[in-house]
Amino acid sequence: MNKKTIEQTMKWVLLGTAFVSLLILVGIIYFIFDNGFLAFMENGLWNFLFGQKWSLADNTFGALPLIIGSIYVTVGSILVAAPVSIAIAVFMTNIAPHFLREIVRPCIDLLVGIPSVVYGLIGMVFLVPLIREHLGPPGYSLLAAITVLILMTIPTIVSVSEDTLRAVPTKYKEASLALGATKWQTIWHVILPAAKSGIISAVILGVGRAIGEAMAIYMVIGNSFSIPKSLIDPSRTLTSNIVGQIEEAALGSTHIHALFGCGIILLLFVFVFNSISFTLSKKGVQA
Amino acid sequence: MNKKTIEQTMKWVLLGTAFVSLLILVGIIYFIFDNGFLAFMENGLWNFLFGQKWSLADNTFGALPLIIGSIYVTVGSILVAAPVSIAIAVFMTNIAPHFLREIVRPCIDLLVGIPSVVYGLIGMVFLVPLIREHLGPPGYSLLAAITVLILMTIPTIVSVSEDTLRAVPTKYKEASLALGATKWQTIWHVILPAAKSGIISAVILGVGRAIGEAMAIYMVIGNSFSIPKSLIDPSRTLTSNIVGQIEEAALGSTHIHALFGCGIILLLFVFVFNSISFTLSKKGVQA
Amino acid sequence: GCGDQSSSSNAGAGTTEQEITYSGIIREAGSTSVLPIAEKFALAFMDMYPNLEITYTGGGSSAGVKQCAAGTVDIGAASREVKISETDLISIPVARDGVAIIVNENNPIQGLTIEQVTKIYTGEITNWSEVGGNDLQITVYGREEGSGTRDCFDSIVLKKLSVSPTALAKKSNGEVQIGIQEDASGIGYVSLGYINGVKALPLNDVECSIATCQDGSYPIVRRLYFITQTIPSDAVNAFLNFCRSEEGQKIVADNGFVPLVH
Amino acid sequence: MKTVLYSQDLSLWYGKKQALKNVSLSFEERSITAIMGPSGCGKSTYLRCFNRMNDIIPNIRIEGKAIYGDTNIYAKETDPVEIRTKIGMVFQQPNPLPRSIYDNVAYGPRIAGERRKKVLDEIVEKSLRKAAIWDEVKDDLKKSGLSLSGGQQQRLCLARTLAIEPKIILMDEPCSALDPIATAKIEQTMQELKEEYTIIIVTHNMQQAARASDYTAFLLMGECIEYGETKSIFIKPKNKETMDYITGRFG
Amino acid sequence: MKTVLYSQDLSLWYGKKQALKNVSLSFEERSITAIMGPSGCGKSTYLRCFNRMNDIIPNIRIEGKAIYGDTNIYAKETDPVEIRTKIGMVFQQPNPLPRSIYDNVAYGPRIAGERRKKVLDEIVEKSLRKAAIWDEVKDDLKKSGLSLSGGQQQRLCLARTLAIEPKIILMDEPCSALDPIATAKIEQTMQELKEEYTIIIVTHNMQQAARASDYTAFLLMGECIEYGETKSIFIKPKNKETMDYITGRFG
Ligand SMILES: Nc1ncnc2c1ncn2[C@@H]1O[C@H](COP(=O)(O)OP(=O)(O)OP(=O)(O)O)[C@@H](O)[C@H]1O
Ligand SMILES: Nc1ncnc2c1ncn2[C@@H]1O[C@H](COP(=O)(O)OP(=O)(O)OP(=O)(O)O)[C@@H](O)[C@H]1O
Ligand SMILES: [Mg+2]
Ligand SMILES: [Mg+2]
Repeated sequence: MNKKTIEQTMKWVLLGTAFVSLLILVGIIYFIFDNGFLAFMENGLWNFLFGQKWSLADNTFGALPLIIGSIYVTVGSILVAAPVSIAIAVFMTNIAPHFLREIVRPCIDLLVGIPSVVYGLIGMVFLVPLIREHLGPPGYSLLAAITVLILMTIPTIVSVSEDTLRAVPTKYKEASLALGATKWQTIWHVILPAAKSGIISAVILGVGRAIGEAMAIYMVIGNSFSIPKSLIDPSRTLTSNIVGQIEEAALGSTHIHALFGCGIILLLFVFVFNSISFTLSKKGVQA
Repeated sequence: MNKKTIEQTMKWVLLGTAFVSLLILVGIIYFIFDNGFLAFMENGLWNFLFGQKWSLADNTFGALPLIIGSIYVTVGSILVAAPVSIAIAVFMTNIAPHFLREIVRPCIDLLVGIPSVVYGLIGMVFLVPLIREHLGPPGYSLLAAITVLILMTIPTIVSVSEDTLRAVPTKYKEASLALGATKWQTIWHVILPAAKSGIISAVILGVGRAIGEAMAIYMVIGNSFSIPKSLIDPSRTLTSNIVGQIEEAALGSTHIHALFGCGIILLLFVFVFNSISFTLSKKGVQA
Repeated sequence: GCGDQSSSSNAGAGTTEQEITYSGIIREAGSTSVLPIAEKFALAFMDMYPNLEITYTGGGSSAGVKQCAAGTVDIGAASREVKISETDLISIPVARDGVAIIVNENNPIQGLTIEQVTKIYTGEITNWSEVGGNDLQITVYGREEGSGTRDCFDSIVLKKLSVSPTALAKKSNGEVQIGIQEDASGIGYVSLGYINGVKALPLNDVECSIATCQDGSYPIVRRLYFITQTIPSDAVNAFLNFCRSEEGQKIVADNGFVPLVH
Repeated sequence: MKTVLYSQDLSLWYGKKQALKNVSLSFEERSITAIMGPSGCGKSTYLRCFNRMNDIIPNIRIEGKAIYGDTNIYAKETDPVEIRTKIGMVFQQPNPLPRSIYDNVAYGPRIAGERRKKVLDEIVEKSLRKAAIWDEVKDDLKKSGLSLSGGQQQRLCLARTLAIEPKIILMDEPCSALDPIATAKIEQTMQELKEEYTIIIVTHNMQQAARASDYTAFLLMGECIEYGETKSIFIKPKNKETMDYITGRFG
Repeated sequence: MKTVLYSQDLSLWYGKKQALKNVSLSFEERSITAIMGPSGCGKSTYLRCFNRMNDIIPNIRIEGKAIYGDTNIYAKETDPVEIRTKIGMVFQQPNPLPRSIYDNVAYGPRIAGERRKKVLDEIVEKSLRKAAIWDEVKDDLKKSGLSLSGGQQQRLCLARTLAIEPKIILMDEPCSALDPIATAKIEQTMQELKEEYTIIIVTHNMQQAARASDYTAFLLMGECIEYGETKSIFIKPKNKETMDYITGRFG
């Protein structure tokens, strides 16, 4: 039968697509590890992770300052961006009048599309001088990078969590309100838990953007190899390091392996972060 | 009353947060336009949009090749990435056995976090030589950029659409199946329409990444100023142009205004694309 | 001044060199052409003063100038002099550099004339067979505008002509080198220090080498500069003096660059 | 007897469609009033007006008055939350929250600030007992409320509302998915509750209305066409349509 | 009379909890069988077994046989889609699709390949008429199915199932939210349908079962404890529990 054939074809196309894509994606991970593990071998795992000196001339690659820089930047930005974004999303879905939502939502979608270089650009010509003037030189700093990331990730997190929040069935809301809960209690006890998995996805996406952002950070963080002691110190992240050096790295060199090594560490970050989120979300379901 | 106070405080904090954030975001858009409009003035709108010559030395900035490059790259990648991603998401939510989903989902979340430079790196050391060998030089090409973008955007779109698809109430699925619909008809006629708004958000996010990606594209597209005639021709996008030149641009110069002008065009792209998606989604609801 | 922030010195005027020690960090950023030699300078200088650390990041000549002006680095490296608009900075030549025209090692071409190179870059010649090579489309590798290497190449080779729009633009010497290394159809120009793994072509029958650059027979030569703020710190000053000293210039020669003419 | 709740010329529009037309009804303290009428006549809509659940639905317009005690329910200064703790509601379609049976019932008291485990345990057991579902679920209190059968969900939702001890309980067909025995138990609970509370119940079951209610109102196409003591309505309705409906000849 | 559908030792577990215990029942062609039993005894679960709707629920385990005609419903080679077009179902909780009334009813025929506007129009009207809701919605066919009242939704779902003309119709309390008049109309439709189709109905309404059904089965705690002709069961049940239930003394 014709209908049957279409069904079968669709099934196999879908299966095929999914399978091939997953294969490619596994390939990518393999590729990264394949190149990056050499960095651990060539430098020694300990030296690579805890060495403080990254020098092409010495052929020594210690990524500690980068790792610390990345952690500061990511954690710092997400600690602000996640709650703020969720607040905005809650505001838009549950409090703002309909017409406001109709205006704000397209703005958010627009902001999602602003290229990160543009954020970097703004950071460079506006934020960095501002910081330099008011908080002291050099302006290029952790603070600038974190601020840029916050601005970059908010639209993404808002957009995704707003969708999830809106998908929470009205009947849950009704149930809670009818039992005498205030709007806020309903949001807190019913809507947010029901939207939890989507919100966590949103935050994961946001963190992904934050951890993975390279160019915008590169433009404002100063890229010094020192471990920053305060928010206005310059710093360097794993990604900005890759961006800064990738063009000079020769294929097959210890240098490029070290850069891939940075990639692996980034992946581990993402992995650890995702696992934490996942655990948190499981926990919530019980409570 | 204490409870009342908390309520009130929360309300104002939330309102405040949302308001301040929106203000900042409006500020960003203003900033971009403020700087970018000068580009239209200084070069003449027509010359800026349709000029084919971009030269610092001549102080002439015509963005046509960049615009065309950006369109090709974005449209090309999204035409592949969107359907494939949706296929994968559908597969994961509706067809794959539970245990497979439990494995694949974390992988996808991990891939979401892979920094775009890493994708660029892989493109540069793996994809570009491959294309050069099999399809002819220079390898740096539209095709390479599109492929890299496809790989980059798929995880994002899958992740978000999967969440939305899972949020479709089971009772709709039951209703459709009980009326004699096959799995595929149910997916097509009930699940996808019900998840439409979320899927569109997912695609918007993906397109946002695609339009806005700079570094990864820069590394593989070749960055020539010519208008590409085939998929294996090198090209240059608005973003890769910003990345390539931002470091050389002096504040207040015609050059940096031209770069911001590129930013405006990018924003317009995003805006047009979002509007189309939005219209499409409205249409679907009626049918 | 930029040096005061990051590098401290306990040197007093008039003391002899032996007794002075420098400590802290000197940060450098800028041209990728200068990178190899800057690193060697740094290593040698750090050997002399173990408490001192010198870091270097790439990014291009303009980035070097900009960052130095902003005070994020102590020394900006550039393969061009500071422009008039970039005030308050001084440029100190520390080495010279030849710009080599390179092709893939498998390319049978044995040499080109400057006119041929010009025509290739302006897009007048598009096939290797027109200059005696295989029947193969030429892929032109160039640099982004603002690059010091490109400034030099444009002014000496292209003169007032503009580069063909189909030319690829790269952000660094390394990128051009990697590209040419793998691309049999490519032609590019890089700083002399980047010619491993690729073939540097003789121009007008003159081999591209330190010697030919030194004696002026090879046409594309330029100076490399360290840029500092007008009053550099003592440590930076000492470093700059070291670079320009005979010892320093020996490092230049040993590493594939052209020493300054004294 | 004292009127605790009444509506005066209450009209409601869904978009352009008028669902309630000038409904004026009053409800006596400590009584059970049954609201009857054919499907789609506006019973649920009317009930939802009293605890402002219609606020949630977009494109709705309400005119007229609804008064609880001295409070105008739709006045600007009225806090809907307070209204809802006083006027509880059991929805027509059971809507347990996606959490355990225990947490469903404990939700209301917890929201109101009750934290003591022992007190909560007591409230939960008492409420589930009154809703005639305790025996079925007492061993599975941790099970999700969503995994219950239709009738069990309905009783769970009733229990949940009883747990907040509202002054007035609005019940929208609380026994529609229940067997006669469970129904009888719920009716018994209603009689007990009546000692203290006021109950308004929507029902399609003539016998139930006759058995359990003191007053009956009859709605038709959004209008209240008859109201009176249950006995008299069932014996000799004033209105022809009511008569037809009761004797099964309507429509 | 011919048996068209039967189950043999059908057992079902939700996780570890057994909801059906060796239920063996057979259903005669062109008859109406009522399934009764207290809330939570497994009626819905049992009904859902026949068109494999339980497939969707995770952690479910089924043992025993369910046979339709010559087809083993749970055999590997059986296509559940085919089963579902033959065995239609009206769910306990009305679940209209989020689209217009018209599209809800036309969904089944369209899925089956019917594209002709005129034919669809006819099917929609006929089905809505049979479900006794045509008069209420005929002017609003474009309105969303979700904006209907509870009872209207229930009838819409019934209409939707009638539109695919299944051989067997499983109805899970199709009249629970309906007034007596609408109920009577639905029962009349059932009698008409019986001429051609087989109907299995879950109901809590004793009178309805007595009035409308030919056979009655009685479930208790997942077990079928009595089955027979409706008349004889209602007059003298063999089983004590059935007796108690019917006379309202159970529990
Ligand atoms: N998804 C589920 N997961 C776990 N247990 C369930 C699930 N659905 C139903 N049950 C349990 O299985 C038993 C039978 O449920 P079923 O829905 O078949 O009852 P029913 O006879 O239809 O009751 P009612 O008349 O209340 O609708 C009940 O005890 C119920 O709690
Ligand atoms: N959200 C809505 N949007 C538009 N119209 C609605 C909505 N809800 C209900 N209606 C319409 O308003 C009228 C009254 O609905 P209501 O739910 O109050 O009826 P009801 O008396 O409770 O019926 P039932 O006994 O079937 O539950 C119906 O005609 C219905 O179609
Ligand atoms: Mg109702
Ligand atoms: Mg049931």
